[in-house]
Amino acid sequence: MFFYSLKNLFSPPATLEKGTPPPKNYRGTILYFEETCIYCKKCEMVCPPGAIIFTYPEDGSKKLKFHYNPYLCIYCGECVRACPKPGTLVQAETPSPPATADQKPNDQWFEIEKLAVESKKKWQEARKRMREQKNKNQQ
Amino acid sequence: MKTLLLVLAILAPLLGGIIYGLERKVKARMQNRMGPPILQPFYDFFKLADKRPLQVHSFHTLMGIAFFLAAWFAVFSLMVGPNLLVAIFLHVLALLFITAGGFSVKSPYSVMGALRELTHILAAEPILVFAVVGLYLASGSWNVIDILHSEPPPLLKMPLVFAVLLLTLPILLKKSPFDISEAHQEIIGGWEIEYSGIYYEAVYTAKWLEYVFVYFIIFLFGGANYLLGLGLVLLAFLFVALIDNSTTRLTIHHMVKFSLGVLLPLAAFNVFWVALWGH
Amino acid sequence: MFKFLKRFRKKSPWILHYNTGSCNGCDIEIYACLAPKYDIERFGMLNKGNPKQADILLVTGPVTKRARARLLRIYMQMPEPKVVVAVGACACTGGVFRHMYNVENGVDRYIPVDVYIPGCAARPENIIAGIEKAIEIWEQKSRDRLELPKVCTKTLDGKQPIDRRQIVEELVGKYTEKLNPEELL
Amino acid sequence: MGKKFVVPFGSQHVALPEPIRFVFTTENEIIRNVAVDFGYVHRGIEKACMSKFKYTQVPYVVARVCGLCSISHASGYCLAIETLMDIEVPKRAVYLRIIAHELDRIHSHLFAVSHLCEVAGYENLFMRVMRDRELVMECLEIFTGNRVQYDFVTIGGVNRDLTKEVYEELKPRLEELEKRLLQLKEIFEKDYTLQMRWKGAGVITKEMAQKYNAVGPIARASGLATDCRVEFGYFPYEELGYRMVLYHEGDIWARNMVRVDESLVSIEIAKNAMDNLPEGEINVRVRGNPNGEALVRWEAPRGELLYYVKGNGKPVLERLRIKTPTFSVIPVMKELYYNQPYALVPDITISFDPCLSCTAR
Amino acid sequence: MKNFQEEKITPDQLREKIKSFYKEDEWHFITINGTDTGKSIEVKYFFAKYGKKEPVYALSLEIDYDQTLPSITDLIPSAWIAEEELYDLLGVKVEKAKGGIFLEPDSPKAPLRKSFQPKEK
Ligand code: SF4
Ligand code: SF4
Ligand code: SF4
Ligand code: SF4
Ligand code: SF4
Ligand code: SF4
Ligand code: SF4
Ligand code: SF4
Repeated sequence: MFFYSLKNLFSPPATLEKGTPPPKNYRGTILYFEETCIYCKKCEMVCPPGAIIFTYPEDGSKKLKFHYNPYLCIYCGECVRACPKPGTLVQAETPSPPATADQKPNDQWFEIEKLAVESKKKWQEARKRMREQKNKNQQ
Repeated sequence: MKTLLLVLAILAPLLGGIIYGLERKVKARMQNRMGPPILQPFYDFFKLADKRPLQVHSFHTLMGIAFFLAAWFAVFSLMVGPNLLVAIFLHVLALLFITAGGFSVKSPYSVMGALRELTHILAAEPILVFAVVGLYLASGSWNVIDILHSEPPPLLKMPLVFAVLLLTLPILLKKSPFDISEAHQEIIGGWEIEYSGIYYEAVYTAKWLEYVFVYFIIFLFGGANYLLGLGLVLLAFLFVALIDNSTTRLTIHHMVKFSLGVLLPLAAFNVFWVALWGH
Repeated sequence: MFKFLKRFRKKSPWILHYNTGSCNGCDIEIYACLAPKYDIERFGMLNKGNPKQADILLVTGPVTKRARARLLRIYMQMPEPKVVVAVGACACTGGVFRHMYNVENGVDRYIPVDVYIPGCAARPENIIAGIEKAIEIWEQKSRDRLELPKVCTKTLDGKQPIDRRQIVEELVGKYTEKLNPEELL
Repeated sequence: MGKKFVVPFGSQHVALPEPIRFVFTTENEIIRNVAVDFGYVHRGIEKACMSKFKYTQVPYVVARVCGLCSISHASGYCLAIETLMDIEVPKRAVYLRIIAHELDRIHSHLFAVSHLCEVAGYENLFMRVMRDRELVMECLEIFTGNRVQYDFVTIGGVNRDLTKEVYEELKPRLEELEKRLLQLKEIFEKDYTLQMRWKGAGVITKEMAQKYNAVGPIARASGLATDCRVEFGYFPYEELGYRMVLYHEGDIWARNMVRVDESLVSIEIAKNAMDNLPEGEINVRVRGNPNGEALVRWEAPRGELLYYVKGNGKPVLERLRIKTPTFSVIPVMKELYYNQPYALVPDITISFDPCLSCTAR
Repeated sequence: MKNFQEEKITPDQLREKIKSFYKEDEWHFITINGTDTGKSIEVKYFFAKYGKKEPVYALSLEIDYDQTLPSITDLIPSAWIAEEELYDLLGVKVEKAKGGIFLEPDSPKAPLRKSFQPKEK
């Protein structure tokens, strides 16, 4: 070890430059492209921590709103594998950036979780109303 | 000469900080990494001054500050003061202060560190005394100025004492393998654990003063040949860094055995040899 | 005077690491940060195992019920100014452990968190980036701002011994009351 | 007779990456009594896997039981489910699992080794081992896409293939690592102060290991030949160059050496598996729900890992039981502390390479 | 598909049974597992042989929710930790177990029982 220490003293350090990017195929942030999504909610169902949540529109239409929390995501990639439409969910090769306190990643998510439950109820009611309307119209 | 030494003693904390910074850099490079900037200790110094201080109780704090002051006085009496022995005495006193501080709080790590520090004193100070006695025998005076004018350099008369002093450095400066009283991974710094903010600063800088104190004694072995003195200091510095980086921490028993069983007899042998037959 | 000293803060952040029930993944990444490849000492950071001398608290893990009192105690022992960095998904929001019966879903329910570092596990590069952000926030903080209520009123008569444990427990009680107990399940 | 002195160790301590709390009663720095609290990390994973998660999600959850051997947990669980449901895993997937698992073992062992150096106060060696460990971390990152949580294994196979490009990235790194590990081994064998500190310290005799049912490297350092890779026989380890590493001293040094030697064996296994990779699919589709019970003993880096699963024909399991290696060594660890000097506590603790996150789950 | 050998016994036979076959240098005691079946608690003791490629051997018994289970810590010294866990997480009354190794006062009691259902989110 004496020799090793001396040798190191005169050789360049092994320290990496700051900000070296991760290697190819790193499992980073999940990106969502709404155009191709068919709202099958498979991604929400498979996600272990529940980092993907859909909230429902109040008017009962099928266009759900996608929410993703990079501070809850465990970057397992299950959602990407589960998605039936390739290209809707893509896993980027860079990690998500750190957030500061004013972004409130946790508190906001509690609200979204609550919202998802509430909006689903409202949405179901709206759907029911729509169906009843339709039935009425048919009669 | 005298004024130069006075200035040096006043600037001792600064000097110590630079030595500490250099040491951290060299250590990092020996570990194959970049390491902090050399002025890092001073950044730490200013940062600590900016923290909100927490006090355990006033005696504890007082002991920390007393440690710093006594260490500084030790440096003064070494560089300008009358007598080398006084310097050693003050140095021991400084360590005793911090030990008392360590004992005065309830934290078990602190008490344990203080207990171990006592053993450190026991192991290292006798050798320091021998080193000073060696210097006295070589130059015929207890005074620094005389030692700094002595020809030939004391090193030639006291090679064994110098070698022993070199080997004691890890104990004195609390470096691996004998960093037992601090032992970051066991007792998280030992007696310094309960200090914080500006009070920790006193302890932190007092340690820099120890560097100056110890390296100046080494410098004295160069006698009138200042270049030789500087060379010795550089050698000692590198030696300590190398040892620190190439050994594990040993236990307190190893330390006492090594110091009192090997180092002390060697130093004593050299000193008595010179005292009895040297002239 | 303090303005002058403030400038040096960003050059000497001393970190303290506490694991509140993580899987170790993020902890070993913090250790990897100390190693030559990422060497955080080049930014002046030291791993101080001592809350009284630390400036940045790195917390990993979703805060289990047993760890929270200790977490609060460590947080209170750290002198101001200080910042807290939540490392990894589970420290930020609970991660996979969210809504399990013995965890509290993230560090920020107990102590104020300044920076959240995502990832499971957080990459060392990302941890360094997060700490840099934390240092920016740290520079803005004032040295006497107390972030938790000063709860110790027991010393008024100057005689009664201080039971820190009790203080912490009271504090935990205070903070748990504020949360909806049903949410904790 | 010295004064009795109570020293807490943990839960927050520099030598510990994880919260475990010991309270030692010492006498002149000699330990006379010890109490241990390892419940800081209890999160309730077993219950969550039995109520909240579907069985197909569980591999990603159990991987988070522990970051150091996430792949052991995921594979142990998947293997148990596959046995339960009679799924034949493609041979290529089996080999890929072996590679990932052995790389994971290297990373875990090297972390333990470096950590042991760190607590022994040998900072330079800590840095050196950590630097060399980065090689295997890079391998794992390139191979699976993350440095710690690989999420590589699923029920029925694996998630990623080992392409030619990846192979070319991995091979030179492993060879370099092997060279460096051999140098390291020499240091551990020769270094004087290390021997002084570790040899003869914290000795677990073979009898003690048997009495308290020690597992993994701790048992093998005491001369107790037990290894689930042989005893359970789930993978073709023998054909890939597996051999058991056995030391008989039972002290800290031996435990360290077992880890170093096993890393070398693991490199060999990984290289062999990489060179003889069979062609074919990497996973099969899984249908239906588990019904019945199965049990897997898996050799994680720290020793025997037990997965017991019981399904009842529903997507959510009826029982999932994880018995982790550290859970098994805590009794022997507690016994070992008596009459040791406090100065050795960090070394002894870390020489067990304790991982509490899986002990408490 | 079951891949281990199982032998059904009653709680009273447990100690006799273990005494009769358990030898320290031959058998490796793995752990104790408890499962709530909905009617009672099924407890399994797992053993393996050192160095042999044999299926794991399990002793299985069923006890009622409030029945006391005899301790085997004096026969197998490392069993205390598994017994404590059984007591803590499943609420099985094991002789001498004190509990509290994992759970805090405000954690749910005996969380692994079926009677405890965590809130679905
Ligand atoms: S990567 Fe995993 S955790 Fe993240 S959103 Fe997708 S499924 Fe959820
Ligand atoms: S799985 Fe894909 S298509 Fe389906 S909802 Fe999610 S993103 Fe849209
Ligand atoms: S994959 Fe096709 S059939 Fe299946 S849910 Fe999506 S749209 Fe429907
Ligand atoms: S850290 Fe330890 S010594 Fe300090 S107050 Fe807390 S319990 Fe007491
Ligand atoms: S964020 Fe993921 S890797 Fe980090 S501690 Fe939590 S579970 Fe482990
Ligand atoms: S009791 Fe008073 S003095 Fe003590 S910590 Fe609390 S507030 Fe501070
Ligand atoms: S014992 Fe440790 S390394 Fe092994 S599976 Fe458990 S957590 Fe992972
Ligand atoms: S011993 Fe357990 S907690 Fe520790 S690293 Fe291993 S699995 Fe994780």
